Amino acid sequence: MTALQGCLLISALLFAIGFAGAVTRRHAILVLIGIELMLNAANLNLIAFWRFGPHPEALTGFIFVLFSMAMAGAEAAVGLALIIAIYRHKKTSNLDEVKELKG
Amino acid sequence: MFDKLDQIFVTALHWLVSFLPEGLRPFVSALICIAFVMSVFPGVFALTTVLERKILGRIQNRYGPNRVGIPFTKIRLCGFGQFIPDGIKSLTKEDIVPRAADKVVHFLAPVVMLIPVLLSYAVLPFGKHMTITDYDAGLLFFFAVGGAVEVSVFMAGWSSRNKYSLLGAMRAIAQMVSYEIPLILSAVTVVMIVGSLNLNDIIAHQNQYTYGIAHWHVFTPWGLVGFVLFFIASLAESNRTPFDLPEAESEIIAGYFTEYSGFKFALFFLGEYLGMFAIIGLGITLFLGGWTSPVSFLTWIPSYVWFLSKLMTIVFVFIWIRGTLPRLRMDQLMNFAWKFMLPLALINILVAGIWHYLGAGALRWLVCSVIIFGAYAVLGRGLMHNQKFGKRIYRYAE
Amino acid sequence: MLGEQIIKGMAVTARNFFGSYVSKERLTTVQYPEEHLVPKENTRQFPFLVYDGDDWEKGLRCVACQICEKECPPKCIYIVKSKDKKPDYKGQPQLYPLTFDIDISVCMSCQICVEVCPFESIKMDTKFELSTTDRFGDLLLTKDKLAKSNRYYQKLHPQDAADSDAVIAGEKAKATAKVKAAAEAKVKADAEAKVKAAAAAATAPIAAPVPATPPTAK
Amino acid sequence: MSPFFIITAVVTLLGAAFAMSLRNLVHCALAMAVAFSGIAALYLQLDAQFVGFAEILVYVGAIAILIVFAILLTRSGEAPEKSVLTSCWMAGIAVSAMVFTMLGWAVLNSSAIPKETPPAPVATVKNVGDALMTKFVLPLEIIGLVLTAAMIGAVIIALKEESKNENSGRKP
Repeated sequence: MTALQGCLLISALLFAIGFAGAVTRRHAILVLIGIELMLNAANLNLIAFWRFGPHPEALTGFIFVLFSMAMAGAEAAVGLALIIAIYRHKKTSNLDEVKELKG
Repeated sequence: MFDKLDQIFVTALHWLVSFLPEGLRPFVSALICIAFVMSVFPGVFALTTVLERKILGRIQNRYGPNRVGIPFTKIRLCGFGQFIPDGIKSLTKEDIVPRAADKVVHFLAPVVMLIPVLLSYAVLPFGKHMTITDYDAGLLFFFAVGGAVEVSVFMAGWSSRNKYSLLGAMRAIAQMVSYEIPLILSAVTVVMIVGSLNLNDIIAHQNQYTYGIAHWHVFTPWGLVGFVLFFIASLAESNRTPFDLPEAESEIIAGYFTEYSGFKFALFFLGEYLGMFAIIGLGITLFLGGWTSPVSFLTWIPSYVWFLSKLMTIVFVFIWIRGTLPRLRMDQLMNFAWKFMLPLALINILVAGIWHYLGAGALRWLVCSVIIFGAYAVLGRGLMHNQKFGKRIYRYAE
Repeated sequence: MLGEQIIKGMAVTARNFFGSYVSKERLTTVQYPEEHLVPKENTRQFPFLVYDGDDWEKGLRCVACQICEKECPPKCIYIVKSKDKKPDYKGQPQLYPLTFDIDISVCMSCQICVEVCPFESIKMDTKFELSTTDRFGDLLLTKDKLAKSNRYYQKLHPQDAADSDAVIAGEKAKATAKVKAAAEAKVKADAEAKVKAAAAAATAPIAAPVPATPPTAK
Repeated sequence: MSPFFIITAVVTLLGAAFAMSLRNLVHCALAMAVAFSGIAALYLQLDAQFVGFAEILVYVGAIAILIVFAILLTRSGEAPEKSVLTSCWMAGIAVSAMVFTMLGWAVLNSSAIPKETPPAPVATVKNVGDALMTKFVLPLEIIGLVLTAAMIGAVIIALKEESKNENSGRKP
């Protein structure tokens, strides 16, 4: 197994853990944490491909990860604002209870 | 001769390491560097606690601690042995953990506090060739590990299950997050001018002399403003008066470490002071020329002496401010960060750009000073006008 | 201008800081165990017993009248009267205290004992460093520890000591005058009695006894 | 694959697993911070210093704190009595296990993966800055715009509704 394969396996496991959490947990914030973990797994993939890929001097994967982090920040801010708004409205952050569209 | 004195620690390290086999050398030299940081800065911390109490005493027209000297002798050393009984006391005290506390998190919080603080010393240049790790992105590393302190503050506040702890932690985090922005933005000006995130490059840029005076960044308009902003923000980052709301004794006992005693409290205390030294060291590196001397004829003084003396001077100013200013209110704190420091830091970045592109000459001095002074006056007037910050009017007392 | 007042405040504290090294006014703390403040004339801490002369047992002014014991609000004085009288007993009920204890852990330094003492014998001391390691023994001051000479008192509170000396001298003078007067009166009365007796013996041997008051009862 | 790399990877994965399985939400958030620190350490070992430091700055310094604040604001710091899992958690775990097996199979059997390890590339801050300011300047601007929009949006969403919510939002 090469180093790249190891990195990819780790990131795949991380993705699976994040996915499992996001799908199985009830709490909205935990779903958000799961999504962040999945994003990070993808970032780890990008960095691994940049490191072991053929053209590291182009810095494509590297810069992509930076942008993805900025997006993750924006996503977390908006997602948590949504969760807080829902909590204020419905007094719950349990996703099973927030399945109706009407308020 | 003076060069040898200047490099004495570096040569000693190389000499020590040279006895070892090739493979062990980096590891052992890292260990020695860690031991150096772990022994020097806690020592400075111990002295600072006494110095702080003495200076505060003098400011309040009284002696500070002046009794304890060398134990079991009559030598008093002006009270500079005070930290020994203090240390013994806090280390032998009973370690109390509240019954409702989250034991694991409560235990981990002081450790998590100390680790990033100690890590941040890794990139600070204490002297010529005396940087532990010469990272390419040293400044970013410093700010990154500094951000991790907030997690430990939250852990301490939340795990104690005490409303004062939680309030203190929330205040501390809100304050740290707010003041991190002017802190980083004021450091960005230096990065713009120097063109590097490496702290040694930043010092090398300041280590030149014209007419015998060093090119410290603080001697330029943008550098002066940047330094003042950095200074204020670092006061807030290290929870010092007048920004010590997170541990305002009169309101919330001791803030996030209310429920800590004994060794863990000592760790928090140590972490707080070490964080203060680290951030002051960064400020020195960015604006006050690091280990360089201000005038060219004093360059023979060893570089680490310059670093330590600058550090202690700024620590003195910190204590002086603590003895002078009262604590701010939470809204004043936030107003000051977002309505005064953030705009001024942004304008300062603009000014640094103008400074860079106008080239050498009297014109850039004039233009930059005018812009900065105008911005300061306008923003300051805005704050004063708001009556949030201005003179308080007493309705009944007068 | 923003920050102006901060600079002013910093200047004030800086003045205090550096001034404390040069000016005594800016550093008023007295380093207590080594230095002491000169006590004020009116300092009063705990009571003591005054004696005249050199021998404290003989010269003790206290006559064990127990007024102070009765008046003491926290009841910290304990007196046992003697059965016999003072050697220089001059007619009044002049006993002396067999035991005179003051528990200074109870005493509240109210000075009432001093106010009520008619014999100028209990006064207030200025000593205050009375802490000991023995909680019961050393805080209960017995007669020998309480007795201080009049000279000590004169040094302690010159004005008050002079006043009380004057009172005692006045009383003494009065007493001697009284004794003298009594003696004279006695002499006179004796003479008169003699004369009368002689006269009575001569003139009226059946006369009733003269209701002359005895001179001492005056 | 150095032993350091494996240790960091194990710590990261354990942190992630705890972040997804603990009952107390604050513990989950702290475990998540551990996982992010581990990922930053992985980046450092993959010679991406800048990204590693940025990871700590963004994830541990900002997002973890943000999540913790959200947990406290929604009062979900205490462990709930009811089940923490959704009704169809078995299916979720099965799907994620399938995803992992498929990805793992693909990774191990792919022919596109280069066999030899190239020398460590240089990604100095100067290079990164040059790349950001020349080749990737448009994405950078767009990211700035997106971040501003996200910030404004988050503020507006989380803002208290002034009059409409006055009666319904507050419980007597």
